[in-house]
Amino acid sequence: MSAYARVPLIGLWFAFLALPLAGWRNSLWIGLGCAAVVFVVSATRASAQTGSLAGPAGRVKAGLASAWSFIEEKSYDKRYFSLFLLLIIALPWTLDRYSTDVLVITGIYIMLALGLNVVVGFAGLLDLGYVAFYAVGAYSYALLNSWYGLSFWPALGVGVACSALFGIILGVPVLRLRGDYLAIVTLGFGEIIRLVLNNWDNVTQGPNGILGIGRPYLGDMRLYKPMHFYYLVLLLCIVTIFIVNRLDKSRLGRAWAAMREDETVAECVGVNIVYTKLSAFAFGAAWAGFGGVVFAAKQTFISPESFTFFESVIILCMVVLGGMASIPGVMLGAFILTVLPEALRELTLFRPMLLGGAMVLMMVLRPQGLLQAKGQRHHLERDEPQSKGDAGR
Amino acid sequence: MRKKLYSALIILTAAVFLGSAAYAATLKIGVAGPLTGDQAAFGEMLKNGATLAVEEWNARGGVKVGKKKMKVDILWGDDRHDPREGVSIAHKFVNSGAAGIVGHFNSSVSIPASTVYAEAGVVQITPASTNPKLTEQGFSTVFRVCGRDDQQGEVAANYIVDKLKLKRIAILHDKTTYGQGLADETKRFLEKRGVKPVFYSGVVQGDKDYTPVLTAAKQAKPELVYFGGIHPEAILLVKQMRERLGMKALFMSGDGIVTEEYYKIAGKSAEGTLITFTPDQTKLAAAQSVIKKHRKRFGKEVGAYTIYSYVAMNMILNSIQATGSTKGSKLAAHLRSKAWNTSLGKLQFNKKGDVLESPYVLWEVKGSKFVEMK
Amino acid sequence: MLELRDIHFYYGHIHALQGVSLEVRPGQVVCLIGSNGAGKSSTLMAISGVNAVAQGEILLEGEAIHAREPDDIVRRGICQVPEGRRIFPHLTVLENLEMGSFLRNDAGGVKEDLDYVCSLFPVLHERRGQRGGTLSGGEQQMLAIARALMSKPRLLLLDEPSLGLAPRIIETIFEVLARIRDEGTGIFLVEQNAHLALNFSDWAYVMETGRIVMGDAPGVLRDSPAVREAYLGE
Amino acid sequence: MFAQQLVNGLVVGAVYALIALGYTLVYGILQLINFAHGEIYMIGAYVGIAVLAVLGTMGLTQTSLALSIVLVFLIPMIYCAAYGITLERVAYRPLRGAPRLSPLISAIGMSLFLQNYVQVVQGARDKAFPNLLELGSFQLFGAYVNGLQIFILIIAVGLMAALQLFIKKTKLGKAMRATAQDRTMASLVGVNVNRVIAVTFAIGSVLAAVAGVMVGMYYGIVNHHIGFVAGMKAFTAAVLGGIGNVTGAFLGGFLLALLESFWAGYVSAVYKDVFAFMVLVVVLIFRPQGILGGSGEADRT
Repeated sequence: MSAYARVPLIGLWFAFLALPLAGWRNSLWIGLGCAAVVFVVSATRASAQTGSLAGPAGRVKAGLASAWSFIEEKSYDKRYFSLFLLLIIALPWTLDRYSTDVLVITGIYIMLALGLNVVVGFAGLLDLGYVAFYAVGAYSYALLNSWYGLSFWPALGVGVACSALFGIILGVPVLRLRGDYLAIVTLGFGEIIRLVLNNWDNVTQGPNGILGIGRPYLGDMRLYKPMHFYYLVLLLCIVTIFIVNRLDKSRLGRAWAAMREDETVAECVGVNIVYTKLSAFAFGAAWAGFGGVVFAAKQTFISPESFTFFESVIILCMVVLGGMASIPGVMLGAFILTVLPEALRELTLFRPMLLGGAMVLMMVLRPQGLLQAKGQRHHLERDEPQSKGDAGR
Repeated sequence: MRKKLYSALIILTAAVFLGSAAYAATLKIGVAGPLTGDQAAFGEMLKNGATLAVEEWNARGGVKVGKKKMKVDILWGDDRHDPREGVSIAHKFVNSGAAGIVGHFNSSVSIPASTVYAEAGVVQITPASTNPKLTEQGFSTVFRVCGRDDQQGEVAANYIVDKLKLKRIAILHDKTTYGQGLADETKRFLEKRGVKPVFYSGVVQGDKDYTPVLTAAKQAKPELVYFGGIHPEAILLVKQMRERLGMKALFMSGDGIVTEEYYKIAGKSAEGTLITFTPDQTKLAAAQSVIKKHRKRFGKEVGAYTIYSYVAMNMILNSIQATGSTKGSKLAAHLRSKAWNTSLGKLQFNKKGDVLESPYVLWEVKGSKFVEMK
Repeated sequence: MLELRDIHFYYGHIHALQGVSLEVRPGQVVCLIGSNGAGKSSTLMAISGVNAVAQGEILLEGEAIHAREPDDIVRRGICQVPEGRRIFPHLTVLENLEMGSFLRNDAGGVKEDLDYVCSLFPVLHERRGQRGGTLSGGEQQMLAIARALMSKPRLLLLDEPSLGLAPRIIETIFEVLARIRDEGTGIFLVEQNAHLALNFSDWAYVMETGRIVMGDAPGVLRDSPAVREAYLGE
Repeated sequence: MFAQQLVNGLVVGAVYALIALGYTLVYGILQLINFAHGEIYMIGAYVGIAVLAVLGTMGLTQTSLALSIVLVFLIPMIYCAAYGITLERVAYRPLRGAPRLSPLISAIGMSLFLQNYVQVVQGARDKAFPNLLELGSFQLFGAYVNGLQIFILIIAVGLMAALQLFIKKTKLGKAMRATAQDRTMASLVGVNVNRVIAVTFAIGSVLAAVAGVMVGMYYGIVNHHIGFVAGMKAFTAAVLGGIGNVTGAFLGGFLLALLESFWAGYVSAVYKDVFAFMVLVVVLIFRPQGILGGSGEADRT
């Protein structure tokens, strides 16, 4: 009962917090909303604690659990996979231009999220400046195209190489750093690159960005419609998924996993930390570069505004929301975080707020993400003893 | 069980896209700008102007296309002055069958979005994007009813050289497409007139403390500080010049600082600020009816870009009625074909899609108000 | 005085305590022996309220305390000297001792007890201005015990007080512990050094893989062949 | 110019220092980068505006200036403390004991949430912070010095001294230091660790609130994204001084601001932030313990 007694108190508390900023009327609603949420959570907890699944909350929970369990189940069925692939291929013919465009963006984000997943999910290195490599890829194509007329396909290779090189250049000095410090340094690098792009007018045109970037050609066909890009991105996504999947299962993938779990122990069993870390940075960055080149070709215009810290956060969210280190999870995360905001365009104002709230909730309630990677059961769960001071009740 | 995952994905995809497919037999015009976010004030001006125009047309029964009268529907696009959002919205507009576009507000958004509109053959009239590049791209369907930064820079430079007869000019800008563009044009015309700025620098947009760069500028002993940018930075700059560093130099800027916040927040420090801006619309005979309607409909005075947005919307709808078509090429030809009598007075487009006459004059802040100078 | 009934505790996914039951009677010294990883420290941390017990109950004079916060348990008179001493390294010796009396509000009594623990361990008085991290291992152990005494506990929990110390220092420490015992403070001692523990205590428990396997008078255990072989190295 | 840049830098430094203290206190005790700390500072400025609006309608700003000034600082301090405590309770406490990535992501989420919450309820446009203190200015070694600048410096230094005293001398301050050094051990001597952590967040937030109100008074303009940049700078300052070290954070704040000020004045205004981030990166790579990391251990919270 005491769990319910605090419900109105919590409501009052949040209403009090909101008062000076939101005005008394909104505060009232905020208070009521918070109280309602706390009430629902306590009710669910209570029924979960009694262990009975008979109550309505229990039933909902049981239903959700079974729903997740069959989404999480990963036995491979070839027939369904080919059907799905077929549908994906046919999709743009049933969709309009705008929706296809959204899917193209989704595809680019899938590549980016999978790339970041290599760094964060596989190797356990929190990178908050990932967008810098995306920018490097995009600018390398934009600049080479506008100066030397380099066309898309070779630029794809050059962009990837540039980004990977940057990954290594930035990776070397941070080899010794771990955890939070690494996160902050990468954040700093990300901001430095954006600010340099914004200020180096002679080369990057500064805030004006680069206009009229060339479209790719396939033979004589100029690729400019969203549908063209859809297939281009689809192809690149499949390549990405294939390679990332192979990487995960390779020797290098195992070295990353070992480093993620415990750097010192990994070093003791013979993992070359320098090589392993740098390769994670380089691979992650390479995919960002990949995405960047495609992005530049699709937009035909890029400016530093597209490569802010917020973008890094969004990509990180995709990885975290979907399920760190799980390839389908990360793809699902990228899909949800690009398609949902488009569908909820009317809620533009609330989007970043909801995103922030979702990040917190996700960490508190389901830190392993929507889809959990195999063999990752412990990566994001508590390994420490259940201690009272830390339990947060 | 992977099939469940896929089927869930498929259903999700389908559900999301089915919602957006509804069509109706109305005439759709897209209006886009920063409707939310820190520049929402400008977005609101665009919104109100366009709304006013459309409501007038609909009250008259709609736009006559061929034989049929069609009601006008506005598609709103909130680009939050983000270029990528702008492109996304452009696709959305084109896809929803927009017959014309009023927007966007910021040059940095209008320019990339114009590629999408041009490729799809949709007419775009911006009420506010002043960067020359927009119409220099060579798209035949892109127009603007406002002026260009180079016109504005020329007016500013001429005023400094001819009227003020000043030699020591410091130029600052906020490193945005608009701000730097404006500052560079002013610098170019000043140099053309033989005045080389004694100080030139960017400042970081969103920063709060500009005293370091102003201190450096002060060393150059400028008689006038010219700033290319928008009001939040202008407020801080002028306040810090006067209150922190005791700088007496004149302060001059462009149309980006024309909001009531400027003189309200900067207070005393803002007095005497010089601004290049379009002539006082409230004194234009042609604009009076719009101003009155606006006051009645929205309960407040028109903003700097409200009438531009109103005019742009009217031009598109007029052209549709006149040509009986929604085809971009036809509308563009019609828009170029004549001199328009608008609420802003006579307007005519040149080949590029810019208005023929430079619309800029000088204003100053006097007694906590913007006043047009004689 | 203190009773544990069927305590279960999980360390992540590991079932670290699998139904521990034991009892400490007033005025007794009770010891718990067992090999590394048997769950001795987990038991102490459960008593101190740091480890959240999954099942079972801990009673202090008949009152259940297993759901209470650590500070509440200290307030009730149970204080622990944890394994590895855990001196606050950047606080001075004096500040460390003051932290021991954190919950007390009787300034006069605290002053008295400060003098008392300094009389027990004169070296602490000499080093009172020095930072805790600069003390030697033996001095740190003395400081840890002194710090715990500053809370005026009725029951002192000691986790491996002899670990890594020279025999002479161990001797000093156990002399002081004997004095504390004689002054009426209960002691619950966890030790790997079974000889030392059995000699010092009135009752002893043997722990293996999360369970209590034996509990008897020290003399009886000393004669048990299993204990002799496993813990006394004979 | 040198004297003027010194003055410019000192005022910004006071703000950085006050915010940096919050980062350092929380990091000291939880080893967590409280990303949302900058937003608390921003909320402090907004609450200050709200208080001024209420005082204005009551006419108190005219009749009793001293009381108004006290209230304009006091009420945001109380509110920010409440926000800080709630933040810890909601976003960090449930994650104690989780892998380090989780609270960091939660912190970023909270920062995003608070910033945009303020945007939603207060609007995205710049808000004016009414001028309360009309203080004159004078010239010193060729530099313009404003009364408000001196006021800000005095408050910052005073608060810093008060904080040092609190941490060194009081029981709660000692408990904070003990908790920072060994959380479990602190609970074993009877410290209520959760309460100490809450107090730490409250203190950090109170200092941020003061910084927020001061910035509002000084610049006269506030918006919802001032927290992010200021937070990053203050964090850099905390790292520069040696994170976890109170004196270090304070010195780091002034040092960073002065470096920035001179860089912007003598080298390049647009590369100012690049320079600040460079400082952060270089310090983290070559001296992660910061300038005072080696010697100032006694100061560690």
